[in-house]
Amino acid sequence: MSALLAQVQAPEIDYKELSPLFALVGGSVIVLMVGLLGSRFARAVIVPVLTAVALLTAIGLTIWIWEPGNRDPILEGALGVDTLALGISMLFYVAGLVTVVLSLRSLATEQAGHGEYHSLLLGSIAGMVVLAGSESLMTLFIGFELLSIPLYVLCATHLHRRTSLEAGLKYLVVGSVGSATLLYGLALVFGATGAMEFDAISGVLERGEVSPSDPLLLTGVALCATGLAFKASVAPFHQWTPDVYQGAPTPITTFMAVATKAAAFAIFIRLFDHALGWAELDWAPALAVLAAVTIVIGNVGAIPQRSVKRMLAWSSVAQAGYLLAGVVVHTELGVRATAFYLAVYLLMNVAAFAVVVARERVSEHGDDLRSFENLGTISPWLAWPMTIAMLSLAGFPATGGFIGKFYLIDASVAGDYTWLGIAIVIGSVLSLAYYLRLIAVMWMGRYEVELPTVPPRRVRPVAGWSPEADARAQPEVVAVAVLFAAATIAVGLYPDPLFDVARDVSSALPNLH
Amino acid sequence: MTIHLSIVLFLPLASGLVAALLPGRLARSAVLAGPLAVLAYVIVMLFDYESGGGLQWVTNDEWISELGISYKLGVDGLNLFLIALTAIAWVPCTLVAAFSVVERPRLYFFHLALAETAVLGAFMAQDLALFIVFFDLMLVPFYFLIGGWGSGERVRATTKFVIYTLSGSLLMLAAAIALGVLATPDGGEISFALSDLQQRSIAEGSQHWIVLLFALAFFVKAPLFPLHGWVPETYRSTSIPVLALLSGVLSKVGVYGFLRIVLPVMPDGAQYWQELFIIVAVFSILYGSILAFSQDNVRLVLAYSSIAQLGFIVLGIFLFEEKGAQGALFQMLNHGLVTVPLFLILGVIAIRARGSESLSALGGMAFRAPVLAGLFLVISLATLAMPGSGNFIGEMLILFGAFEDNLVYGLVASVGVVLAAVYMIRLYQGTMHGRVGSAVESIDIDRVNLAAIAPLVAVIVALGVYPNFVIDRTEKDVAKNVAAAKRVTNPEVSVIK
Amino acid sequence: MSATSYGWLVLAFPLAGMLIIALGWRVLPGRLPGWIGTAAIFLSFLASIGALVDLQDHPEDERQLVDRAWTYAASADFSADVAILVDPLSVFMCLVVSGVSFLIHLYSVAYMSGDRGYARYFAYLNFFVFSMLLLVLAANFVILIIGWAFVGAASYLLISYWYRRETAVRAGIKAFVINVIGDVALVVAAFLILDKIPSLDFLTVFEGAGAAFGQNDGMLVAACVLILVGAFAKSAQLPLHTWLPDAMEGPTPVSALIHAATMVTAGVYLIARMHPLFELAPTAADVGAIVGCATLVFAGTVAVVVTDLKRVIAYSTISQIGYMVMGASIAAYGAGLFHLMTHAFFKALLFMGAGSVIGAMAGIQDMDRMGGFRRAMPFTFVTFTIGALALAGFPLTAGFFSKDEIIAFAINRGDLYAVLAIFGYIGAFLTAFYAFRMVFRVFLGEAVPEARELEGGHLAHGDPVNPMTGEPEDTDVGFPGPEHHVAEQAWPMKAAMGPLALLAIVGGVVAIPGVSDILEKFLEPTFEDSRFHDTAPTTGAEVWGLVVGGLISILGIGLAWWVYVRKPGTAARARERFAWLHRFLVNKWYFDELYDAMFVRPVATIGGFSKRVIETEFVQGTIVGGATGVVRVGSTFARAIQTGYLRAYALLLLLGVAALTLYFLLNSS
Amino acid sequence: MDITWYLVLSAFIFAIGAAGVISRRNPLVVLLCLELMLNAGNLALVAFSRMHGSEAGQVFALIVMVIAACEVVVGLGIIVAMYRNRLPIDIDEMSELRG
Repeated sequence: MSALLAQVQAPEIDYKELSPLFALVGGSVIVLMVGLLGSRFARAVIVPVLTAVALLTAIGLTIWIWEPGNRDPILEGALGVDTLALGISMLFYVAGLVTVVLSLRSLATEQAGHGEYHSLLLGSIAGMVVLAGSESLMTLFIGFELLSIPLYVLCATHLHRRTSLEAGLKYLVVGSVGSATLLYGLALVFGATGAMEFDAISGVLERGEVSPSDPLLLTGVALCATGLAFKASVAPFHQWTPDVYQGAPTPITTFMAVATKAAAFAIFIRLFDHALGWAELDWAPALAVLAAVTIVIGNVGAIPQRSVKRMLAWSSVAQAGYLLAGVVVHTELGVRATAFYLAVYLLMNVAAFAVVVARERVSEHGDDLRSFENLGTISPWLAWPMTIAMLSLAGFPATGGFIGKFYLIDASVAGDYTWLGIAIVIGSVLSLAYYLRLIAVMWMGRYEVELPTVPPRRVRPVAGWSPEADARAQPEVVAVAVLFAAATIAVGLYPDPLFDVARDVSSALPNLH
Repeated sequence: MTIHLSIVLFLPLASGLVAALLPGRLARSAVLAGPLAVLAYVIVMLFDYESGGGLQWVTNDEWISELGISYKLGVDGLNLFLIALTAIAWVPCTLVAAFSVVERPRLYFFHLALAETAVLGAFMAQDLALFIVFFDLMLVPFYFLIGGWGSGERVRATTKFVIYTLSGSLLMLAAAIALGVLATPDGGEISFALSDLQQRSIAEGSQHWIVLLFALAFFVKAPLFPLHGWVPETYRSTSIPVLALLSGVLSKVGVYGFLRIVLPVMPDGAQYWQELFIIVAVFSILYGSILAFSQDNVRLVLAYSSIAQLGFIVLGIFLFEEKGAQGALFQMLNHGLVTVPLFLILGVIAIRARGSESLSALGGMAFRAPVLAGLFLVISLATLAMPGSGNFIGEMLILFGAFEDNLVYGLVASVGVVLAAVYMIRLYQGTMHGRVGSAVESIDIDRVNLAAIAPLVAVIVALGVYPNFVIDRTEKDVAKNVAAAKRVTNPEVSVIK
Repeated sequence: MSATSYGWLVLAFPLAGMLIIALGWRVLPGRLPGWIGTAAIFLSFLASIGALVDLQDHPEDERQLVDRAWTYAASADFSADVAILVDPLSVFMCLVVSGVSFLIHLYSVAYMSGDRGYARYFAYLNFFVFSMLLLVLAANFVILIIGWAFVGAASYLLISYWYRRETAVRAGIKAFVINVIGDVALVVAAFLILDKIPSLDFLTVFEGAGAAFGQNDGMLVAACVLILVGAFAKSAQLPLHTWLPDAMEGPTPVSALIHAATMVTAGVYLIARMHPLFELAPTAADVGAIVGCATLVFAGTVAVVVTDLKRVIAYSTISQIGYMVMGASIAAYGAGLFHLMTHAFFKALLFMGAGSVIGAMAGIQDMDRMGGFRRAMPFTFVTFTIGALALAGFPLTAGFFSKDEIIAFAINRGDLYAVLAIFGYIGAFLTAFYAFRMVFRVFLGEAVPEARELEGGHLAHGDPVNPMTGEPEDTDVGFPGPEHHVAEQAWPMKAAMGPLALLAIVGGVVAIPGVSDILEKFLEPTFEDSRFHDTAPTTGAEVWGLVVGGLISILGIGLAWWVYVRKPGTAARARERFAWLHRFLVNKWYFDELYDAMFVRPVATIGGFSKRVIETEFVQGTIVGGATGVVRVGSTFARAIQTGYLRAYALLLLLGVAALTLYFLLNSS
Repeated sequence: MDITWYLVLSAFIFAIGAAGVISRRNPLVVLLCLELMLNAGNLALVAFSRMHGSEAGQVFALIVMVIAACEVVVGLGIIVAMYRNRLPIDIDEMSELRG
């Protein structure tokens, strides 16, 4: 019936709700145009400024349309513009802004062309917004691809560096396999339920028209889970993460690390906690196991790393495990915890990556541990943010990371997944091994810290020493680092505002217990 | 509802921040100002304190309502003297540090001050989550202090120390959250305030593993056998003032947790493990003592001796009986009071022995250093619980409690007392008496260290003369906190009550 | 002023003396510390007399006065005050202790004057006296134990007073540890009593004992035996005697004061103080009696062969205390304490004499190298001989009355105790023999070079060496000073030895059977509740006992004369003849070796084992190493699958898909 | 005609594509195989939409085609860049990042 109506009348479009999206897309187009201008000034200055403006506009609009509570999706139920979508997309915008700032002196922008670079960035963000808001299988896939394809390109924007290209190609191929799997999964879900909209799917399940244990549905769910797990770099679909993070230009790595993960978990929450909520008993245990595996793999993988980017990549795998716990429990508390942790995760990772950006431009060791030796004495303004980020990632008190982990464990225990809470704790213990090592390298001198032995045939650290960017003066990078480190502490001491946001976000979802 | 405790709590941190910003010379005085002010404040509290008056100077504010964590501080008999110990111990250690640290002094002072705030917080906290926050926060400054200003394999040592301790306390975190969640009645707001947790009860089954995880954390911190793997390296490579605090004060936080949290909140769980923990404690007493006198390095002698001492304390606590617990609490104070000066003196000795810290190379130090020898003598005698010292009363109470519980434990523990005499006298003679060691240059104690150590010795003597000053102020609250566990262990008492 | 306030004064003076000397050591010039110390003790002696006088004013049944200063520690049923008990017994002890101490301080002022640690010496000595008085005045177990441990510490400090001497240091730790064992035993005993009678105050306990414990109640016997252990440790009775001979490493006045006259007799005081308990637990009392008896014989046999002058006296001390312990244990309290007092006199005297002889020998203590000091040091000769006579129990000397009163009492109680009495006489014979063995070998016979030099009027000078090991020393702090002024020259030493000699002769007058029973009467209030008044021997029996004892001592002295003066060389021949016996005795019955094998070595071995094996293998290896090992394996694996080959990643991804799908399907259906 | 056969076929195609991605070393061929996998998805979608009698699936399929095209383009772009940098056109050679 609805299909019949669709033929006769076009879906009415709610411009207000879509305004942030318009801002992004429009911005992306304009930036691309400006990028074509001849003057260096236009390219190197106006383009980033415009990008920032677009993002800030998006932020403004998002705040304008902010409205907690469970709201009907727009566009014939294709796109949800609720606080879950809006709240998470805030993270994308912030991540985008950070990326713009970190890219100011980056080689990538030079080689790929400012316009293209930034327009792709905005496009990817737009994709994330769609993904985070998607209320139907179709929008889900569109968003998914819209976010991925620009990233494939962005990873490869160090056009003259082999590893960058390698990263791009690996991400593209493995990513496409992932999305193909996802697509197939979506197809099966559609086939099983005969519905595209999440509301409809959950309705079908609720009314029991399709039993949750219908093999077609389950296979579909499994494939979807794989696809999303891939994007969130959940083990055993994590393998692209270290390579791509290490190979990609560091600003892009930052963006991927924080934004992509946020998007992936947003859709994780939507699909599983909303659409498939009634099939919880089928998927929750499996995801719980995945979470535990991810926590362990991610942490043990990070321990022997010397490249800090790579180490952070592995750690981000581990963090994915923690976050997944919040999804698994399928409770409002869980959703809140996940959202909260995503925000904290952004703060601390941005601080860390910013320092990496600053260092790898200066030191001939690139992002190798050795280029952080005695940072505490060389430049405390970089050492402190890094230290705080590491402590927060390790979950020391008075940092956001502590509260975040506390929240997640709280959620897991309350959701009868106490063992998952213990797993998170054990993960954090393992993670000390590498977080503390980095701190030690920075503060306790080079000769006493035991660095992991470099394995044979290991490539020299990537992206060291880029004379094009006048490396030594990069106030904006330091500023980012300090700002976000400070924010990490602030959240650790006074998390209430963030909690309110998290509460709004969780309020968007119905039928959570 | 007062702000006093918050002031005491954050004074050191404030002074540390100030010190970190001031130029070197001023930094010294600034960093001393904090601990001194705290000490003054605490002394006033000691006499202002109304014994048996329950929690006093309570501060209770919402902190993270979402998680049920409140910023609740309070002082009662249980933590009054541990706070005092912290305040007392930090002054001499800061003093000595202020005059000995040359490399990046301001950073050092900052961490030292932060550490004091964290420890004070852990002792003052009346909210489980808050306690854990401070409990873990302590590790940060100590991580830097050990790794940044230690000696030898310091990074390895500090990493091991932190990982060891944190693996314990993170498990405790999980357990604590579980406790909070399970204790929350349906529809009730989650809360970690100890007062609430005491009213709410949780199923005995889950108490078992929760208590176990708590105990793991506390035993690692204490440390007790066999969780003392971090001890030797850490003790070897930590700088003296920090080590004094680590061994004298930090080790008490964990065992304090037993009295403050485990016994009152989870009596059944505690009772379930009582036998095992007592055995662990007693074994630690013997093991620590025996190893203490097979060590050649003076630091390690004290390291293992403190394992034995903490064994006594845990023994006292897990008797679930007033005398034992009272003795344990008193012993926490005493052990802290003797350990700090002991380490400071070892520092003095090492300087005079060209850094050598092995008994075989030391000896005859008393030759030209009578004052040093005198101070060391008093402290050593107190450490081996010489009757007439506070330590003796502490151990006597613990022993009496142990005898009542089970004569065997008591007798084994008494063997520990004898062994203590052996290794402490061995330590004293090995450094002070005998032929003057080859590398030893006997010079009497310098002014700074004298100013740091002499007052502590005075306090030790004072406690020996009038121990009841402490017991009188702590007795009622100790009784209150062991009451629940006691009732669980021997129900007929509860029938009477 | 009341008796109790005198009691506090008794404690206050030595304490003050100690503090003044200890804190003012830098500013006090020359011998001043010595005089301050001596004065303090003298005042304390006067205070004791004050207490005595005041006590006599009270009626018989009100002569047990307790005074509380402040609550020391009170938790649950455990409660102890800082309180003193002033009764005839404690006053008696105060008089003996402070009196003898005063004389020995006086002696030390001169004897130690050459020493570089002068002030420290007197600080320690005053501290000792304070502790000893605290011990005897204590009104409850806690204070008693404190005093008990303090005297132990003081003795430790004074034994290793010359702390750069390895031998002295080793002797010190030995004494200290054995004393701590005693302390712990007392603590346990205190608990066993507190467990039944909810109090630690002596008087309350004594009153409640009868109600709380039945005759020979197991717990009480255990408690009393533990009390005995404490007493044995302090009074160097079997099997805890080994520290005392080594304690002779300390300066001679210290040996005189602590290791002869006062501290070592604390055990006797303790038993006397605890007599109400012991009378309820006769078994324990018998243990005490038997051990005391065994000790007195054992020590006597060793004293006969040892050649180190001070160690001979040390063993004789052990043996004499054996008499006292036996006496106190068989309820001959008066006699035991009587012997304690007389022994304090003559034994202190003997040590002082020995001190001046050793001084004359420039530190040498071996009797084999002495001889003929008769003419060189007439004063010492006379006083020393008097001491020896008293020790040997020569008729009409102090020792004669006290020792034989104990034995007479034993005989009178019959059966088992009669047997003990016989051993007592054997011991007496040995005593007489070795006492004069000393006199004859040191003062009679061929004059050694040192003696002749002294007759020439000046002192023998040897290079400072350790008399035990012979290793060279200097005369700075931590070693003996350049020269210890010997008797004939320093008046304070004579002033100290004179009165003691007098007392050693006439000290007996306080209790002569049939003539005077001052002591008995005086101590009456403390022991009135004793159930053994009737068993006290009649005057007649006592007289008989005295006669026998007198004869035996004369026999012993005679034998010594025959062996060492009449037919010199007999001793050597005997040694040839009974070589095995001699070796056994000279090695002190191999007690040290035994303990070394039984305790010291095993503990050391365990320590080494746990250090090498448990620490490294288990704590580090298994726990730490195990955990890190697992992690390391894990990370190696994680790296291994991270091959870098795109196709491998795709493969793993698809495998993951397959696995996940499979899981879902299996779970559902 | 029963839906099953469509599914079987699509699954078959998906498998072929996957096998290709795993086995082939030439990036171009790999891209082709990716196309196969996506189109397997499309086939399933179309089949299902027929089954349920709604066009949604078909619309989806159309969109997917577009997206697939984009992916290929990006892929080709990267390959060209590799070629420009004189890198061997062989994915097994692109294994510098590892461990």
